[in-house]
Amino acid sequence: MKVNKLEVLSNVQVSERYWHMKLEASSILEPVKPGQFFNIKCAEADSPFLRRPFSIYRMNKAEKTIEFLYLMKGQGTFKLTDVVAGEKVDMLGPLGEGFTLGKTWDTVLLLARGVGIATLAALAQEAVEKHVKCIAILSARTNNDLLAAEMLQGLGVQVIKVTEEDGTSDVSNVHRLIEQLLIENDIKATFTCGSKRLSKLLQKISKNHGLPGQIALEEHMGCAMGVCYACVCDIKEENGINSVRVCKEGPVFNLEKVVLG
Amino acid sequence: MKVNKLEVLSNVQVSERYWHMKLEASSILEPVKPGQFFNIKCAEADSPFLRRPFSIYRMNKAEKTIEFLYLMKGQGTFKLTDVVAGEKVDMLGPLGEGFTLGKTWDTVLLLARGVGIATLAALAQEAVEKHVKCIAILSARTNNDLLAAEMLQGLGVQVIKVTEEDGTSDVSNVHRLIEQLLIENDIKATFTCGSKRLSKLLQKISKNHGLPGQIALEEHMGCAMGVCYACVCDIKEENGINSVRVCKEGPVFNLEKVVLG
Amino acid sequence: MESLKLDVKIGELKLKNPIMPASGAFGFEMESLFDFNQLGAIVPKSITKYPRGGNATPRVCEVTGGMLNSIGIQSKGLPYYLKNILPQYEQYNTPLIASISADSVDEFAEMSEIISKEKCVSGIELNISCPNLEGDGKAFGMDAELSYQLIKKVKAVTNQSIIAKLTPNVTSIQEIALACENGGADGLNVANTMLAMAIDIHTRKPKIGNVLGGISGPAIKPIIVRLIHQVRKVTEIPIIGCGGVMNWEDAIEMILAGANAIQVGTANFINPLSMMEILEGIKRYMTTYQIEDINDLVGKTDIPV
Amino acid sequence: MESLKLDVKIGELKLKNPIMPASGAFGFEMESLFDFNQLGAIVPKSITKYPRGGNATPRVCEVTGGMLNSIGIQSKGLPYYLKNILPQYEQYNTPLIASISADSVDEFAEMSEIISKEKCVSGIELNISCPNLEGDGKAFGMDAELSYQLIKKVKAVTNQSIIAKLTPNVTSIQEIALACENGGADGLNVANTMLAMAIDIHTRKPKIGNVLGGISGPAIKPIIVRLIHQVRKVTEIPIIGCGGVMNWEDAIEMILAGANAIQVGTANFINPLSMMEILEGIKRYMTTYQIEDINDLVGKTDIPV
Ligand SMILES: Cc1cc2nc3c(=O)[nH]c(=O)nc-3n(C[C@H](O)[C@H](O)[C@H](O)COP(=O)(O)OP(=O)(O)OC[C@H]3O[C@@H](n4cnc5c(N)ncnc54)[C@H](O)[C@@H]3O)c2cc1C
Ligand SMILES: Cc1cc2nc3c(=O)[nH]c(=O)nc-3n(C[C@H](O)[C@H](O)[C@H](O)COP(=O)(O)OP(=O)(O)OC[C@H]3O[C@@H](n4cnc5c(N)ncnc54)[C@H](O)[C@@H]3O)c2cc1C
Ligand SMILES: Cc1cc2nc3c(=O)[nH]c(=O)nc-3n(C[C@H](O)[C@H](O)[C@H](O)COP(=O)(O)O)c2cc1C
Ligand SMILES: Cc1cc2nc3c(=O)[nH]c(=O)nc-3n(C[C@H](O)[C@H](O)[C@H](O)COP(=O)(O)O)c2cc1C
Ligand code: FES
Ligand code: FES
Repeated sequence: MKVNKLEVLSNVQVSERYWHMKLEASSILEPVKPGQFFNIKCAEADSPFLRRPFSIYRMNKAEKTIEFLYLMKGQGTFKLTDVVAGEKVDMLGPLGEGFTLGKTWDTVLLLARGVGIATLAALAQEAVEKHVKCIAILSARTNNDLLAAEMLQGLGVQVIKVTEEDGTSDVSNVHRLIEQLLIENDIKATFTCGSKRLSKLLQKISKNHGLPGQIALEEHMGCAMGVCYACVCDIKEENGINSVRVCKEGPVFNLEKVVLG
Repeated sequence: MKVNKLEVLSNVQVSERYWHMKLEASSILEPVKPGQFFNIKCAEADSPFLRRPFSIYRMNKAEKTIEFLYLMKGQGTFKLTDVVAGEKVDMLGPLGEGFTLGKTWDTVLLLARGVGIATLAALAQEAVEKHVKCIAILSARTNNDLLAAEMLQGLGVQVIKVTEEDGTSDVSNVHRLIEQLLIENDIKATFTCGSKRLSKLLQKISKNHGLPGQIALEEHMGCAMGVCYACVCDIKEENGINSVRVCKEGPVFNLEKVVLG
Repeated sequence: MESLKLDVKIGELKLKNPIMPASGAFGFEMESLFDFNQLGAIVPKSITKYPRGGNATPRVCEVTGGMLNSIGIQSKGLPYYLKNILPQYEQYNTPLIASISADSVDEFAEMSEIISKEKCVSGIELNISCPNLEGDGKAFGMDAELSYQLIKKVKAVTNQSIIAKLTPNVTSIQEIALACENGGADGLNVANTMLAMAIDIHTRKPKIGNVLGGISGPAIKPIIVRLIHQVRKVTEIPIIGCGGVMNWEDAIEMILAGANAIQVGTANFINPLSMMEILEGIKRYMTTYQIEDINDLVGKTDIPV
Repeated sequence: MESLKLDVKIGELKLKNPIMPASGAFGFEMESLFDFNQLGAIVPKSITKYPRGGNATPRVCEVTGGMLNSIGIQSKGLPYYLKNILPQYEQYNTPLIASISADSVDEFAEMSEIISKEKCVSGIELNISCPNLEGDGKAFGMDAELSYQLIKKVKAVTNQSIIAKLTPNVTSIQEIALACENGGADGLNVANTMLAMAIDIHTRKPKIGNVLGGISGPAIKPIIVRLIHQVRKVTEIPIIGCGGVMNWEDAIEMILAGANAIQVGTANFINPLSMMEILEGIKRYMTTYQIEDINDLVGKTDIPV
């Protein structure tokens, strides 16, 4: 972890609500893992006051670049869209614990909703590089919101899209879809991000099928460095329920152990 | 007075520390007088929090434009330099009472220091239009600071420059200069802005020579509309010393009556 | 929505909507900017019995998210006020709340009695919280017993609706609020500015001539929202929320916290049209969320149990 | 300048410079960012005797010029602290000030006594001002007599330098400051966060799980500067200024107001290098203005008479 001032190579709108930012990252010497994040100062000005956390969307080790995919949501992300190529952005990171791909996992299932797609995209990229077969169910409000996900298809990920627009995104339909995929494929592990309802579903299915799972959580953050205890979540351990920091022990947790409330 | 959102036609640096901004002003129907000012929102963002007062530097009634000359000083004026042509700037005004050119005043003396030059430039413009002979002593730290004043010469104003750089700006030298000008010219009135020391000098000289004088004052402002009483100064009246509002009763006052402290 | 109900009551005082200016940050000089008939109430600057010169300049300075002021209630005195200030507002059908500042309980009562008789006055706000006067920022509103006595005395000499403007610079605003209610206050203004200071590190001088000033603006809004919430917990009398309201979202936030009406001060300096824009925003919010009566929003924060 | 004197004393505690983190906004996790040996002191998060789960999430939210927090002092309890937290800092030659939070006067004394015995502890800060715990934001530091008793009891069981961290949520901080001084405090921290609240107008829920939170950051700086100024007027014991320091200018401003040392909290979240930058800025300022000893700046605001 350090304070990085990275030059923006591009910052473009990729769909109605989503933007994509690419930065020169040769100064980051530490390895950056899928599921890890950066805490970004969205504007040089005093406001927005706090940094905003964004997980890494893509890394190009050869090019020495990193990419983020972000949803225009409130003040911070609106300001971020104002940044233009050539400017520098202050990003603290890499932060937190990322995903782990088990050695024997040759086929994995990704279940992402909304911006969770950004988080899982980095994992998909690593999986593909490691020749792991990747099946991804992407859920969003509209097909437009999924435009940004096309990169995953480009990587060779098998993508299944469900949306409110098409009436395909309800939990029961996703449930059927997953069960079908589990029959058709020898899935070894599951990964999810972006929706509590879908996470609960995947937690249940993974448990039923005895599959290991991982989840990337989101929580409002103060420091993002593990010092302030703003971002806690509950984790079931042998000794009972522990309150741990999403920014430090997470944001990626064992799906089985997370208390989804 | 109203809230005007004016389009910026240009905003350029004219010397090391000075900037010049020109705006489309056809929506301002009220007459704008030299010495009046606008209270400008220097950035769309929340900070700087308060507006900043700037007196009108030039008006072009035919073109329907207004211009400001401003010194890069602190947060507000720094932000103002970021504004680019095509953007709109929120300016409340015109505000306050401006200068008055007496009907019989065919020759006038202007004594300006620093940004006071901007304020008196508008007056010089009106004077020249009314075929009043205008002699201006412009004082500044450096000759570079006076670059912005060249417009006055262009208008046909007789300009005398004094600077710290040249060692010509001390009060005693300016004193000699003025006395000399009073001998050589039939000066009917004096005007000043921008320096307490020079104002005191001109107050004394004007009194000695029985000349009417006017001064434009500056004071930190809250509302700039006359409602908050933040911006008061002391004025000698028959009934004693009165505390009046620079933004409302001023910023231009009778030089004789101002208590310069 | 068919018809939005925006009218609120403070004692006998009926306002057509909950938006009004904060004393000292509004004046007749703004008359060309918008129609004062659109306001819930008109609140002129606090008046003192005798003329006051006010404090040394600079009287304002900017801070992060706000400003400090220490005007010192510059005033031409009560007779001038009655003769020249109040009549300016007679032309409007908006009720006027006169704000009074005084040096003693008796002076508050005396002034209230005089002002009550003015036809164009519909309510009185007692500025028992001005931190700029003598005594190192102290104010009547810091003492519950004194506040009680003050309100009681005023109520004894007037039938006007009385609003006590509280100071936020206290350990327990609930205690002061209850004292004012017991004294007979018809409403509580929560609150005046917070006592503050800024120093120019280069000149090493205080940025305000009077050394201490009151901070207003968005910086104090979260503190004011908390104070409104606390006062609402202990009393049912109307609260006017005041402090840092810059837009309609802030106004709704204070209403949800427990305010029945809202005063807008510093925002007028930044955007002189803000009161009108706040009113429009409140109407849009009510329409979106199908709220027919603004009073139905008061204190309706969903507090977890 | 040849040599700048930056060292300050708080009781027996000697700091090589006046810059230290504020409790709760710093931790060993920041160790890769800068050299902790550069700090005036290390101040870990407040510790409680027993493990505490902390408050409901969300525990932080953003406001204009600052943030609210209501962590609720999540803690693994004193034994874990002694065994796992303190030893992390043993490698540094920077004095460590342990911050203690407790539910009763006796618990404060008990914990102080235990912590005093740790070799690596050089001072104790008593968090008598945390507004997040039980009782609607109330704190020990709101009551002068209680504060006096508390400090006195603690001083009786320890030789460590004791700093009382005051709450800004009081009518008269001077009264509390004097009570702490009389109780034997070696220094005063001015101050903890201000009690505040924010409401999401769309969900109508408080933005903080615990409803009320403490506001920190630049929004409160002018209030803290005023409090430091007021405390400095009544006591000569060292003051640690805390609240809204984002840069070296803010630190100098608080020193001019009367602070002997400075704590930096929220700024660490925005710029984790800010304490180092503040230290550099202070040195530049001293060089520019030919100040050899930082102690010569304390309280040196030029107040008009
Ligand atoms: C570990 C992590 C990784 C993330 N990765 C991505 C990503 O790759 N792409 C993406 O678009 N978004 C991501 N998010 C969510 C992103 O941080 C929020 O959308 C963003 O903070 C919203 O800021 P705003 O100012 O636009 O919205 P506002 O709603 O105005 O923000 C107000 C405050 O709430 C906080 N906040 C709001 N939403 C969230 C949230 N979901 N999680 C945490 N804090 C929040 C903000 O940080 C800010 O402090 C991630 C969040 C976390 C915790
Ligand atoms: C009636 C009037 C007309 C003016 N006309 C011009 C002009 O034409 N050109 C020009 O360059 N400047 C002019 N000024 C001065 C100009 O307002 C200040 O330079 C400007 O406000 C500085 O803002 P800042 O944020 O850059 O500086 P900062 O020093 O950071 O400002 C901090 C605060 O102090 C106030 N302040 C600082 N200096 C002054 C000042 N001299 N007068 C009033 N308030 C001040 C600011 O408004 C702000 O609130 C005028 C001032 C007044 C009162
Ligand atoms: C310049 C100025 C002058 C003020 N004068 C008065 C006053 O005379 N009487 C009063 O009760 N409050 C006065 N106040 C306080 C405001 O009425 C209001 O309580 C405070 O500014 C907080 O609201 P705001 O954040 O919306 O400005 C004044 C505030 C400012 C900024
Ligand atoms: C997230 C967070 C946690 C805090 N925890 C503590 C704490 O445990 N003990 C304490 O005395 N103060 C705590 N504080 C208060 C700070 O130490 C400091 O007094 C306050 O934040 C004001 O300073 P700042 O504006 O520089 O942050 C906390 C503040 C924040 C923001
Ligand atoms: S955000 Fe501070 S501990 Fe996670
Ligand atoms: S600035 Fe408000 S009266 Fe002049």
